[in-house]
Amino acid sequence: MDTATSFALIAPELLLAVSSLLLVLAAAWGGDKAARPVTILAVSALFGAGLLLWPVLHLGKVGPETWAFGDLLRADAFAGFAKALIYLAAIGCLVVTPSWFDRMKAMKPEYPVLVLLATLGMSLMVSASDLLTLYLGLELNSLAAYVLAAYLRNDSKSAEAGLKYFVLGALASGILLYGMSLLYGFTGTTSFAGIREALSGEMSNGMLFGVIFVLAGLAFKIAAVPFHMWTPDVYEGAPTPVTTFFATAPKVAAVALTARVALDAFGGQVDAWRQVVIFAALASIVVGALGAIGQNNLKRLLAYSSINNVGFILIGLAAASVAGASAMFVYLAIYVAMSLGSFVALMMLHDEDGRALETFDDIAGLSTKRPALAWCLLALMFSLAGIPPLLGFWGKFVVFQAAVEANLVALAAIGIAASVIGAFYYIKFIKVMFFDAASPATVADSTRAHWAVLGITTLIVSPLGYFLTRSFGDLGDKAASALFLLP
Amino acid sequence: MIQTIAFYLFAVLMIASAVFVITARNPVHSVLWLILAFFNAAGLMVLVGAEFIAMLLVIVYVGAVAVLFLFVVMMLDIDFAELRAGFIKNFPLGIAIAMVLLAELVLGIGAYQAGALQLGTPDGLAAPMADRSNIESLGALMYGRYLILFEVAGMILLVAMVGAIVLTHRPPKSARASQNISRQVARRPEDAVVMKQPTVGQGVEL
Amino acid sequence: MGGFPILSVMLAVPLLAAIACLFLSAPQARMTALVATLVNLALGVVLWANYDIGGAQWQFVERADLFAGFSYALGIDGIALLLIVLSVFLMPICILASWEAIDKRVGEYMAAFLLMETLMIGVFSAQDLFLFYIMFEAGLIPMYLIIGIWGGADRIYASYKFFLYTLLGSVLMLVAMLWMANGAGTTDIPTLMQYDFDPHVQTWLWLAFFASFAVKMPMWPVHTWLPDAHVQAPTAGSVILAGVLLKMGGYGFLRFSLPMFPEASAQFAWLVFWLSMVAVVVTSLIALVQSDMKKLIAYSSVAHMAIVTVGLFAFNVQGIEGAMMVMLGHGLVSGALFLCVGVIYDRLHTREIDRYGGLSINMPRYATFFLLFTMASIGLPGTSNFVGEFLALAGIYQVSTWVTLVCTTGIILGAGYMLYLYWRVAFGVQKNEDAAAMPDLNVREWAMLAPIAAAVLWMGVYPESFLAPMRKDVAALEARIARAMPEGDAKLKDGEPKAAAANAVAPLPHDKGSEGGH
Amino acid sequence: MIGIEHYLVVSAILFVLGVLGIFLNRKNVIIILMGIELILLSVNINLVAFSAFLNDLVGQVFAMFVLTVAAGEAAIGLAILVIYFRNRGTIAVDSVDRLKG
Amino acid sequence: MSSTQILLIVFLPLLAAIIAGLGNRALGNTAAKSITTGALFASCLMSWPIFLGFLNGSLQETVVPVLKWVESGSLTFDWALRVDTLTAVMLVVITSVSALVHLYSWGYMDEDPDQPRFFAYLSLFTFAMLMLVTADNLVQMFFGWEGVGLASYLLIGFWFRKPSANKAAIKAFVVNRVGDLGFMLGIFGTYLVFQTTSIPDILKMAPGMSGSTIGFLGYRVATMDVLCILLFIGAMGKSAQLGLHTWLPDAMEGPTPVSALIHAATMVTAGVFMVCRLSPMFETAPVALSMVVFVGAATCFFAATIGTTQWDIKRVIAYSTCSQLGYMFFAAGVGAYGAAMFHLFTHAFFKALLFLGAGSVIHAMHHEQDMRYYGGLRKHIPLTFWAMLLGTLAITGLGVYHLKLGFAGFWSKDAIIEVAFARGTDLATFAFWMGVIAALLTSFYSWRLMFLTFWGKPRWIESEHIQHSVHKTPEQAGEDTTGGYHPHESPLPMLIPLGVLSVGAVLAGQVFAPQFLDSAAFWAGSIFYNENLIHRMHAVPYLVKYAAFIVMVLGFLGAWYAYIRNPSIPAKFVEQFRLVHQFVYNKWYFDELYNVLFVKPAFWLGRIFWVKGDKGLIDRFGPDGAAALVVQGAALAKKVQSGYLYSYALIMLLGLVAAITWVLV
Repeated sequence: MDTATSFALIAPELLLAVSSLLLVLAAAWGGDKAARPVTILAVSALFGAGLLLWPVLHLGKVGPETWAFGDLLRADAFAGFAKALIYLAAIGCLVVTPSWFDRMKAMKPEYPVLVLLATLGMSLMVSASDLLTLYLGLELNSLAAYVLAAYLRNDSKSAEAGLKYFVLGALASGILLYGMSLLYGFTGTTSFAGIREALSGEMSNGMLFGVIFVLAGLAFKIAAVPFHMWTPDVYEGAPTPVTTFFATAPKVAAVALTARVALDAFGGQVDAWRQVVIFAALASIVVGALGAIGQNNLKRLLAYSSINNVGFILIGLAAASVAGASAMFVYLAIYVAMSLGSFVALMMLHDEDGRALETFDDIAGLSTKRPALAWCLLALMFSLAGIPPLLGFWGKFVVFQAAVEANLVALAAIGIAASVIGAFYYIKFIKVMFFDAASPATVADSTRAHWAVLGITTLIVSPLGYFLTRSFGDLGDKAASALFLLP
Repeated sequence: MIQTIAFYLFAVLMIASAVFVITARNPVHSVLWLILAFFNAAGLMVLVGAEFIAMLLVIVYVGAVAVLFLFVVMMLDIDFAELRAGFIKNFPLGIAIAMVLLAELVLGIGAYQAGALQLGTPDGLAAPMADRSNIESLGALMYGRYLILFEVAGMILLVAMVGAIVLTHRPPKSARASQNISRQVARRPEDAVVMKQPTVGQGVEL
Repeated sequence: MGGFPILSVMLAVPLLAAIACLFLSAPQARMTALVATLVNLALGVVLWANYDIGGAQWQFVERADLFAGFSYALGIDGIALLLIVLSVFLMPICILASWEAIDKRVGEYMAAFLLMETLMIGVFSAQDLFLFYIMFEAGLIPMYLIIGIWGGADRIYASYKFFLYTLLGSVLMLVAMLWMANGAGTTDIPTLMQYDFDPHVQTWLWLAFFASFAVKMPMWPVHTWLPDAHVQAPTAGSVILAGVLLKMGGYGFLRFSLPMFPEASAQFAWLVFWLSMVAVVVTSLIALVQSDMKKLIAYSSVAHMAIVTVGLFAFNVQGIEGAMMVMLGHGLVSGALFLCVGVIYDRLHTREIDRYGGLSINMPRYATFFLLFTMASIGLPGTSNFVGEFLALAGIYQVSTWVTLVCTTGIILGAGYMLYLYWRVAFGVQKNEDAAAMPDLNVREWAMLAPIAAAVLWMGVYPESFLAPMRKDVAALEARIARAMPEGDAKLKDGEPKAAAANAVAPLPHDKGSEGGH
Repeated sequence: MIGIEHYLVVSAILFVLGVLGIFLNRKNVIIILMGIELILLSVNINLVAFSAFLNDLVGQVFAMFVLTVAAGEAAIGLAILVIYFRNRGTIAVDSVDRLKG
Repeated sequence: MSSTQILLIVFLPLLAAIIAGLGNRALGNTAAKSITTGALFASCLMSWPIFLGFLNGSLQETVVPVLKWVESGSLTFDWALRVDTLTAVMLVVITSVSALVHLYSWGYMDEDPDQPRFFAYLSLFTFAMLMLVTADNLVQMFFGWEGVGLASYLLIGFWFRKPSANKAAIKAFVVNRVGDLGFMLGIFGTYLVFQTTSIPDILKMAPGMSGSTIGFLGYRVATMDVLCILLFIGAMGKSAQLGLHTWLPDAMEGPTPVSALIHAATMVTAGVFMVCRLSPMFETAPVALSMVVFVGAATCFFAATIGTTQWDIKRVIAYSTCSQLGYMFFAAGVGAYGAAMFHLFTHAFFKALLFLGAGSVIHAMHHEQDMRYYGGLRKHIPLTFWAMLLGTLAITGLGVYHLKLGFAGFWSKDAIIEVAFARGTDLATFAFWMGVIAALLTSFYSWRLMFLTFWGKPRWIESEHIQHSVHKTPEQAGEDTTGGYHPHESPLPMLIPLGVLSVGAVLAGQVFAPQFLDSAAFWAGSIFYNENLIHRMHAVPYLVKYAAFIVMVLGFLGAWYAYIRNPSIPAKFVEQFRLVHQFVYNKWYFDELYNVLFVKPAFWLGRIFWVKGDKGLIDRFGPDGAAALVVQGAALAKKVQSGYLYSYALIMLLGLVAAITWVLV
């Protein structure tokens, strides 16, 4: 495989890298005034990168023809689908950002650049087929994320969020690295294919430790219990656009990466990690739901909700089958829409002075003040709760279907029963907005960008979204089949 | 024999300094212990023949990172007396877990299993070239097979740079430039003071 | 029907009207809702008229594969037909009942109701396992809103309880459905109804379905959401809840539990019997001591639904047809009773029984309707409920005399609490001036109650109209489950007939004929 | 030559010490950052040792990348620490508790 | 007898009821009354030819199908009207009494504001009763059964402002439902055994089943016994037999015409009718028949004892009814269904007469019903007096065997007593003695009623009702115990029925005895006719034939002595036998017993189940408990999320160590 082909394969990443470099210059040159143009350019870059994904998505490419730079990166259907989601999520997050930061005069051109760089990192993560690539992609994303979390540097909550994220994230990557080092030592290779081959025989304890450590490190990234502790604090403390970003794109990247590592690199030893994943899944569902119930702060609540949702995604992982992986993807896609929508709705909730309304008390009786917003949130919440006919149900459906097909009926039953606990707080949202008397807080008008994103996401989660399920399913199947293609 | 002695020397010293790093009351001392730990680690690496990494460790860590730490410690102007290292209340639990982890790592990885460890078998593509030095072999690998990752590492450093700047860089503020005398003059007590009439029991949270 | 997709149209009409209602002013929304529901009623009548009794088992079939796994498969048999007709019949009445009672957020209210109608029809006409589930589950949303937004003082608790209780029940069903789809390789309900699952597996599947349907029915002891939901819901909400939503549970047993898991059904019949027996006695006694009208009727619903469950698990034609008739009759009668409560609630804004009394004096027409529905609820022959209760109990008698005895006590207790209620509301002296000043029924209320009254009597006097469409389906069902039929305890053993009558006496030795006269 | 086990044990001890540095300390965030450095160091020892014993240079390349990232991480960590300090006026670990629940 | 005729007989009352009921005030009193009364008279006029036709043997049984009702598997039953001898007897009884009561009500209810409703109810009742007696299958019979129950409920509670009326109405309905439970189970069982509910089919097949056994409540019992006992329980409820009788006296809360029609002449005899209708079936069930005999005999005695102590004129007659129904049952039980039906027939005339007479008295006495406030009414309301006198003579059974002359009661009651003796079993002998004693008591309380009401001095100033009307207290009234109140004779519409019924009370026995008692041809197989038993009945010793007459005279003399000759006797008797009197006066404490056994516990249990069960147990540990658990879990989750970095790190480590431990172990 010559270098030119390799570069062609990573064209989206190249586009992102080049444009981020250029935009860094632009940012340095233009100062704060350049914020908006830089954002627009960043969105265009993401869009362009997305367009470059078309061939791989369309053709559902898998196998050695997608390997770039030896076997460091794979631009296969799996990566393509994940990247598409990531880029879309990033675009959504960027579109709604400027007007939010403008309210506190904190919009700077570095923000979109950092998002671009983080996205680049995520791109590498999902394409990674080597521990080195994985690590570097992950860190590229993480470092940008730490900065983004602390982005409102004059806000003590933001700074605290950044600090917590950084410390725990560094610890997690330490664990991950330690696991990688063990894997390297005991398998003699860093490539996923090699690891898979080495693991396919008898597992030594060293390999086992490596597997567990790596999964633990990745669990932190996807915020699975018990590596979720950072999530509520960081989601609450970080500026809302950043939280939105965290809840969407990196989640996709981390889940896709985990799927690739678990199913590809560790695919030969499913039984070694399945129990752990099952535990993490159930624990995430329960802890996420329980944590959310006690919350008054909506951002924090949604953070717990994301933990809860990760649990469901992990059920798909536990199935360790093509259907399971495909289900994870479908779930992810829907989850991104729901998450993006709910956070954008949250961003739209601020009073005339720009003060964010982010507690239940603030949104009491919202349905009488801002019916459209309230109805959108209603759809999003019921969707998150997985009530049909909203699209969130489809996500849960495919995941549990996969679990049942993999003979994990008990897991499915417990998981789905636990989802009822989750419904408890989602319907509290509805209750507060629709049943309670209106709070005195006035809700200021929202910008068109917010409306657009909210509208699109609501349409996606609405029953109309079922028209997407066929494409989601196709893409998910293609992506999943890439994982189960032995090298 | 000398190798063995050197190994134990470096290992013991490194671990001892690591212990001091996390127990020292003064962060400056911690940084200094950290530097010592790095030096010893570099020594260990030299022992296995990884000279380049050992040097790199010294350069990067001691030369850059540790200094950065020192710089920040100094810059933050912290009252160290206040920051006496105290251990948390669930110290025993923490220690216990750490010990369990250690025991599992040591025993579990099989360091003391009968016989030697069964390491993996590399594909041989990245074996050190017989007639080249460690640094040459590394260089070939780095700028050949791992070129793209090398570039990515560059991006990471870029992020670190941009991030650090975004976070800490403050536009120079001149007190004079921002002074608006007419506003100061126009300021009236009624604009600045608000009479609140707190009722009994409100306003104070005990 | 010449390929006219009538079921789809029936689904679409209320759905489109619901969307329209969201954007209309209050009077427009009311009128839209009424027109839409009337159109659907008309379509329902057309559906009934065109249903070929004794024809194909599944009629008006529509099928389109949608997305992975799901298919849009509609079709009805006689059982579904009747429940659909019940739904479309009650809907315009619900709209009328809300005409004046609902004055805030009318558009949203009507939208919720119309959506409800779509989902109800969807539940009864779905032929795809998951389509059924979606429709079944989606009903929670509008009902949650109806109770929560337009409900009474304690509506939050009630709406939560309703939502979470029923959700918990039905999610387990989803897992079972997934398993079935996986195991049988199809999601087509008619196919699954003929599919023989391994009896061991049936046990689990049955339990999962039971969790859902028992809550929906509701069966004791998972019934406690119902009184709360009923009491807090607005009148029309209660009507739909009692009239149609509860029937989804029974329909589920009929469509899934029995035909798909006959062995497990037989295995668990005793569980059902026990729960039902307890329900009949306990909830009837509880109804006796209620001071809130709606709560009383709600508890009576639980008791009536217990008759449905025993009838269903009697494993014979009478039991099943009886259960269906109870469902239909109860749908009408309890709906009508809630409407009756609503009528006076609208005037006095209280459901406390003690605040009323002597309404026969100032509201004689109202009292007449109320009496009719009370009697129907008691199961007086000639009204809808009698036929059902009689058949259901006759069916269960063939299985267990004990169960029949206990369940039949329900007719005593039922008479007790309903007449006690009627006495306190309509009879006695007028204790409260405001209650005494209430005007009698107006035209709108007449239009609500009279059709139900007519239907109740029709069903009681000539139930053949309702029995005929389902006869073939019930027979098919019975044939399907016959192999698992539990043995009855009333087994007849023939013996040598006695030669003479009990009071036979020997003729007089010296027969004097009728000599003495007297 | 010293066996690979020895290196592994040393690195394991170092790893645990680094971890201990993170959660046995409640006064000073900087110590935590140093704990992280210790963890990375232990990883590097592992990688280099493995690399040597496997006769495969990938481990060393990996170690080099880890070093690079560690530097970047330190920079960012310290930057965040600085702004945290600017906001709160302290870097005590147990003051970092505004966000909870 | 055309089918149109039968249809008209049955459905005219329904039509009238619907018109009068729905028309109500819009229609006006007179119109409503005319329509209903007219319909009833029309029905009545069409019924008599049928009866007479059966009497002379010119008619055969006919079935008129009306409408399909239910077809569920093999369980089918349709609406159909079946007329045979038995039905024909009931038809004339029902339509005649009903028509007369309608007419009577013109006068009695004249001042009531709610007359259309009343007449509608009356007609509705008649319709239901007709459906009952014309039923071709058990379910339609049940329809009529419940229909009359409904009408009874409505009519007892007609004055719905009175709490006592409401209570009585509910009691009547609910107690009847207890019987209905038996009836329903009986129908279910019958269907199970015979696979049909058609009465003729069942009766045809019944003998074949007489040796079979069936499971019931876990026991294995004789099929026909259990079926008949269940059905008989239904009859007990409707016919107010011992145990399920408590509703009947309370039912007197209803207007008096109602008491005459429903609670004397027709509805309460439905049970007897049912046993007779199913007599071939009962004849296959010896145990059930024993129960019928025992219950009938016991009721006959028990109700009579209570009748001797009551003061309320209507209650006395009500207990009398109860007692007379007992006669009918044990007659049926010993196999003399003809005698039972005959007593039913005659009883309808004289008991309706007595009730309507009592109504006339009450009407005259300004709705005072307590006999202690009557006295000397003979002169004030002579026509009523004469009617009542004839009624009393009829019920006490005045008649002389050797003259072959007697009032209606003589013919029917004496036949029952004789047949019980003739049957000869222990139980039948017991019934015979009970019958004799009851005859004594009947005579006593009937004459007691007459003497208290029509003889002696007026005592009515003590009555609050009368005081109310004359505005005087006993003190003001002075010596004249009338207080200036002058009872007035009832209007013509009330007197005509009295007259007609008087004729019936006098002649019914005399005229119809041969057919009812001795003619198997008359019954034409519509009931089980026991030829041998009838022969034995006629062959009983003369002492038995005269027993009833003797005790009747004794009863009369006793009453005369205690209430005319020496009025202080009753008080002394009460003084002497306080406990016995209290027991009897309080109706054997049945109401109290039931209150303690059923009513109170029902409410108590209901409350317990509600508060302790639903709220305290199910909700507390179910949804609320789960919610509380979840909230506690949420609190815990919040607590764990302490905000401290080191605890977060610790938990991560904990997870890591746990995972490693898990996979290692």
